[in-house]
Amino acid sequence: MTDRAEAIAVENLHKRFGPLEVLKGVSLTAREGDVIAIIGGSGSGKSTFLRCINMLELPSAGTVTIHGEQIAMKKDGRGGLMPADRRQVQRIRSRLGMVFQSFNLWQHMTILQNVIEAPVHVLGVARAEAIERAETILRRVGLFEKRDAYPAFLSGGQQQRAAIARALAVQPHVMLFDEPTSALDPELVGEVLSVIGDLAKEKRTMILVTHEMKFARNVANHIVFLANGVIEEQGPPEEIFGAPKSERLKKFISSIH
Amino acid sequence: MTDRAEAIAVENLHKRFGPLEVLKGVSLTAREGDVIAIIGGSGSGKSTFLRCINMLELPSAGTVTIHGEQIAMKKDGRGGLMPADRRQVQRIRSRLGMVFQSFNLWQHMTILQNVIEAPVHVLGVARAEAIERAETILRRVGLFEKRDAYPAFLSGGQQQRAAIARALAVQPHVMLFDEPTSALDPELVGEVLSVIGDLAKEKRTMILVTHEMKFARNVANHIVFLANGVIEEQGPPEEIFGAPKSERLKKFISSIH
Amino acid sequence: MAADPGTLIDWSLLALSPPGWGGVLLGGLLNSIKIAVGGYALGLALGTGGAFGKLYGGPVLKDLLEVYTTLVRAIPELVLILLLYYAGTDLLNQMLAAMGYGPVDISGLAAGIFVIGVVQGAYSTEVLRGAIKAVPAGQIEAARAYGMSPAQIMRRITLPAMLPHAIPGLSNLWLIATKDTALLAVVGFSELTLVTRQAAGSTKAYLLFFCAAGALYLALTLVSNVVIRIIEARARRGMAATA
Amino acid sequence: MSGETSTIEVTALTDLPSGRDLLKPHRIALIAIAAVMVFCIAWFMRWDWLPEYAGRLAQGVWVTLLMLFSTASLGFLFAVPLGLVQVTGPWPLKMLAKGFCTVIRGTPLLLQLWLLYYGLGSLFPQYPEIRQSFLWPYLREAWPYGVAALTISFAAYEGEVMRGAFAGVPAGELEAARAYGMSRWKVFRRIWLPRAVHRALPTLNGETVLQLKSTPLVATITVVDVYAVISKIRQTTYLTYEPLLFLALIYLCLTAILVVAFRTLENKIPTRGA
Amino acid sequence: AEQIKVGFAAEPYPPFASPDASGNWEGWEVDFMKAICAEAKLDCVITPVAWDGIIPALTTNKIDMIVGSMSITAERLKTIDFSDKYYNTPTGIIGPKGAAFDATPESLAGKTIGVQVATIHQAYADKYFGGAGATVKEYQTQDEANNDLAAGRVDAVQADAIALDAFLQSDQGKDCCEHKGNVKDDPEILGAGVGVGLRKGETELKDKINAAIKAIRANGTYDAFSKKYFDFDIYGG
Ligand SMILES: Nc1ncnc2c1ncn2[C@@H]1O[C@H](COP(=O)(O)OP(=O)(O)OP(=O)(O)O)[C@@H](O)[C@H]1O
Ligand SMILES: Nc1ncnc2c1ncn2[C@@H]1O[C@H](COP(=O)(O)OP(=O)(O)OP(=O)(O)O)[C@@H](O)[C@H]1O
Ligand SMILES: [Mg+2]
Ligand SMILES: [Mg+2]
Repeated sequence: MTDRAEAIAVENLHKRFGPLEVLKGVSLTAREGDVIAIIGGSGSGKSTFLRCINMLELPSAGTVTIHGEQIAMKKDGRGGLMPADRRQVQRIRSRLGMVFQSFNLWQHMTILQNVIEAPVHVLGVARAEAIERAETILRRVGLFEKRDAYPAFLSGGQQQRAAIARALAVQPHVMLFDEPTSALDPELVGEVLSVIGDLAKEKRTMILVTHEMKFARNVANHIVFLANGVIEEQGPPEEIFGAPKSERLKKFISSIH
Repeated sequence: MTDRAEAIAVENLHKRFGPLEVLKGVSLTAREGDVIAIIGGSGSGKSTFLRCINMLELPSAGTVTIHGEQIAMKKDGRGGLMPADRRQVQRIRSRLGMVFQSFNLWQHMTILQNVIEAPVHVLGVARAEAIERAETILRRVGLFEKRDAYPAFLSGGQQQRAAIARALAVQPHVMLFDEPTSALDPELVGEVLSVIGDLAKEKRTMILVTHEMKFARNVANHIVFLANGVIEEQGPPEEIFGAPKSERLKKFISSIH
Repeated sequence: MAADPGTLIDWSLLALSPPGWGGVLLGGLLNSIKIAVGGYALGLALGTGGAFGKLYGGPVLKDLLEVYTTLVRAIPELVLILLLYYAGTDLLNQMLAAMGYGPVDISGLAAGIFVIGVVQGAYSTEVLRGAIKAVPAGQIEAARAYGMSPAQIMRRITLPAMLPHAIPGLSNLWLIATKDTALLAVVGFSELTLVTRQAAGSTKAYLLFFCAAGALYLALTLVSNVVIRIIEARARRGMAATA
Repeated sequence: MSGETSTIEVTALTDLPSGRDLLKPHRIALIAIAAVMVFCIAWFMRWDWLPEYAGRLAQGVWVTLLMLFSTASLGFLFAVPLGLVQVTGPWPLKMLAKGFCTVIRGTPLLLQLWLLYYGLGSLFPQYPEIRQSFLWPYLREAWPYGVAALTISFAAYEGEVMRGAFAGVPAGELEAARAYGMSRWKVFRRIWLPRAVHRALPTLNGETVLQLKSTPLVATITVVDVYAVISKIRQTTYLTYEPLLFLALIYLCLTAILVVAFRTLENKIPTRGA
Repeated sequence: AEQIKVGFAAEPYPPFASPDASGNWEGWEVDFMKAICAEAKLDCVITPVAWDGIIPALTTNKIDMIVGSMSITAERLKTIDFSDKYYNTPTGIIGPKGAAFDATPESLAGKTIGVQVATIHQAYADKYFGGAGATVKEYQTQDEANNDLAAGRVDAVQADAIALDAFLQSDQGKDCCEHKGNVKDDPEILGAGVGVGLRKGETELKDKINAAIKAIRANGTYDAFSKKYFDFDIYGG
């Protein structure tokens, strides 16, 4: 397994909000094709960890390396870190496909415009080509008919699928999902999960924060259990769900079912 | 059972909205102390029936008699009926305590003001006496502490209990409840149901539309199943829930559980 | 007695060519529109800057803008117009003189646009600031997550996304701008209200001319309303029915 | 209607900048600069006329306030039926009210003022009946025209607000009132009206500030309010800036007082979710 | 030549200056201005300014001179400068036909007198009539004061006798009002005739204009255009 290239390597990541230390040294490596599910209680720092990977949240300490390129950081004078080179961050971000819990589709653009926005205006892909690629992707997530609709007129599940299409359109090295189904009605969850499941089958590198344990178990090849800002336990799904070692994880798993 | 006085008698009530005939001849008698639960699918006309009783909706045909006094109706010239004497309707309404699904408390008045409003300004009770009575009632529904709060600052369950207090304050002949718990979070439903349950124990005449079958079964002495604008089946709860006769009712009951 | 009642409905006074005053009124209307358009545009420019300054500027800039918007919104337009009309152009010339330029000739039109623009600027600052704040933070965060630069985010996301929120406020400001031009009458600028007053004074047909001017203003408002509705419908395309 | 109200809230000054954290370092510097400017203004400009006119200025402020409060309360009285009729009235009345609001809101107040005073006012004396009536001593004066114009204007703007407020009272609350046997009039008096006023209160604040800012227009028809007093000072002293600056200060204070007064009033009635 | 902006009060003030229906200004003072500008070879443009702000407009460079029937008074000389006088007129009082009063403070006590704001008449009325129990009502334009007299909203109007005459000859004035007499002179307030208002320190322009006034007086231009409007000598003594 270790012969695949490293897609993301996070080393000893710390993050504090004022007096509150949310992440207390988290390290994680995702190789190409890995599907990593991050689980943990509410407030355990899952979202924060994910957001630190693409610098939406600036880590207090630690390094993030994407596809071998480490994000250069410098001291910001107030005891934290900030990117040394904003351009680098923008470039790296442009190849990380982030899917938010609340979709965050741009409301003033149609679905198609949403999907081609980053390729055309950030990556500089030609418009015609971007549209062609976008249509392929939209067909895949079953939204081809809706390509000219505005987000406000779609159901939650459709919006989230559009958000996934938007992320796919930048041909991301890694896709990051932050609880992509928790803003959805139970009936709509299924359609989104099946799209993500398909992506997993293609061996796309993905890191997902999720509360859907059954889904995590089926789809991920590696589960990370965050608790109190550290990785309490990690391993293949069978071990984590089948034979949890730590007390915390045991309790967490029993509380879920 | 038939020796008790008639509180409400509805005869052959019809109601149409334009081309849609919602009630197709419904007759129902409630004697003093009766607790009648009306059940039925969505759109079957339950709310419409309840609203026709106090003329919030004007019936297209049929009569309504409250405590022996029949509401005089006349033709309105467009094929419907209208009250012959607006005063009579106002007088009769003033002794029917209606509790709405969405509470409909008056937002610009405190809870106490809400409760004394109708006694003082409609029934002409002296203010001091009304306040005294209101406080007794508020104590009963457990809202005495909140009497000077404005509705917007109460939880849904508290608001609905305040609405019940408001209805009780007019010393109603009959209390009408239209799905009094369906706008509430599951946790709040209990407190409202227990207040209604207490009222039922006192043998207060009540007609309630509800979706809470278990509650209807425990509290009502008579269940009416409305379907397609007619009473498909009625009887004591044991019969209705234990041995439903009509296919519709059977299906309805099985779909509920 | 005094005035001949016939003059009250002497429509020939409104004829477009002299001795009718219609042409003068239309000229005044044109001047009013020019000032309203100019002042509104200037106000929008000031407002855009002001809104971004208030949201993202440094503490000093924020405070100065707060002072600006508070003062302008607390002092009657009439007083502001007098102050700005005299002081604004005077200051400009003194500044130019201090920098070694000769005084510039500030036309009444330019002064009027300047005055209305400064007043409108304060209002648009508030309208635009509110609109920008109404753009969900997630939308901007998503843009950052896809690697857009701050300038790109502003151009591609923030500005177009705030438009539907800003349009009701901005359209009201436009209507206010058209009516505020009337206040320039008190400094003697030949806009619609002043020429109306002159025409009325010269002919003594006060009612006729004031009503005619009222009709012109009203027509301007109604036409604006139609245009606004069209623009609004376009800008709200992406928004669900209620928002 | 939501656009309507929100604009008033956004454009009118209904809230003063908070004084919290007043003493951040940069603020101290700014305050110092402001103090120096005030000092320069006080020292280098001419203020010797102030004592001489103090009495008349006070009188003028009084007239301004009188104008404001009389027209705002009168206007509000008209605004209620204007708003109500637009929500429930029979269509001729509805159209009439709507037309009235559109016309008044679509034309400048200055023009309306002049139309009333110079236009209508110069017609009256042509009718001996009016000239001989008991009203004539009032019709000769300027202030009734000012009051009328400002009242009409306030009624039109506030009428629009009341329309929204009436329409916004949840139907269920009115239905509940009917369900308890209230007559139509009682429903209106006890529930609909107070509830609508309650809803309109925050907007009323903005409208009143706007109304204060409209009052100086009456000076153009010879009413001697504070603006007129300052104009007179400008003309007798030939000072360009000082009287205007002082006038701005006066209005600034009046607005601040108004805003604070409304804030305290509003805080008395809880408005959450209303 | 350099452009000179000549400030006119933006209001009808017949027979001196009033805008006509095509937006042009006409009247005695317009002719006068054209004559001196031609004489002094100045490129003059008429710039209408609100009367009550005409002096600030001059001092803040919005206009370069005032031709507005502005009397030369000591008070104004504190702020601006004047050319030599170019006409002079007594100050008159008019009132409704048949009303029994004349131009003395005693007979005007208790009456309302309309004057134009920021004029010598306002100052005079304040001092002599206001002090003696009359109410002085200030109008932004003379025209409005006259109109209110016709409308019965003031009892009397004080202004330049010539301007008042023009009003009395108009349709409106003919029916309603009559001359009640001229007020007692007070040169301190009423000044020494009407001059062209100029910014202080602009002596070059002032000299040019004074020379021009002299010249048109001497060569008959002044009398020529004056005859169109008046059948007496408006220059006065
Ligand atoms: N911007 C912030 N400022 C201060 N505290 C924050 C901020 N963002 C997150 N936190 C705190 O950090 C902790 C971890 O938050 P985070 O959102 O990462 O949790 P999570 O594991 O994603 O929880 P959930 O499952 O509820 O989404 C929480 O206590 C939260 O309150
Ligand atoms: N004012 C109205 N105008 C037209 N149709 C109406 C009106 N009120 C109710 N209806 C229709 O009458 C039918 C019965 O409505 P009603 O509200 O009585 O049903 P219900 O049994 O209370 O249903 P639910 O359980 O959903 O509350 C529905 O089809 C509804 O659409
Ligand atoms: Mg989270
Ligand atoms: Mg119902």
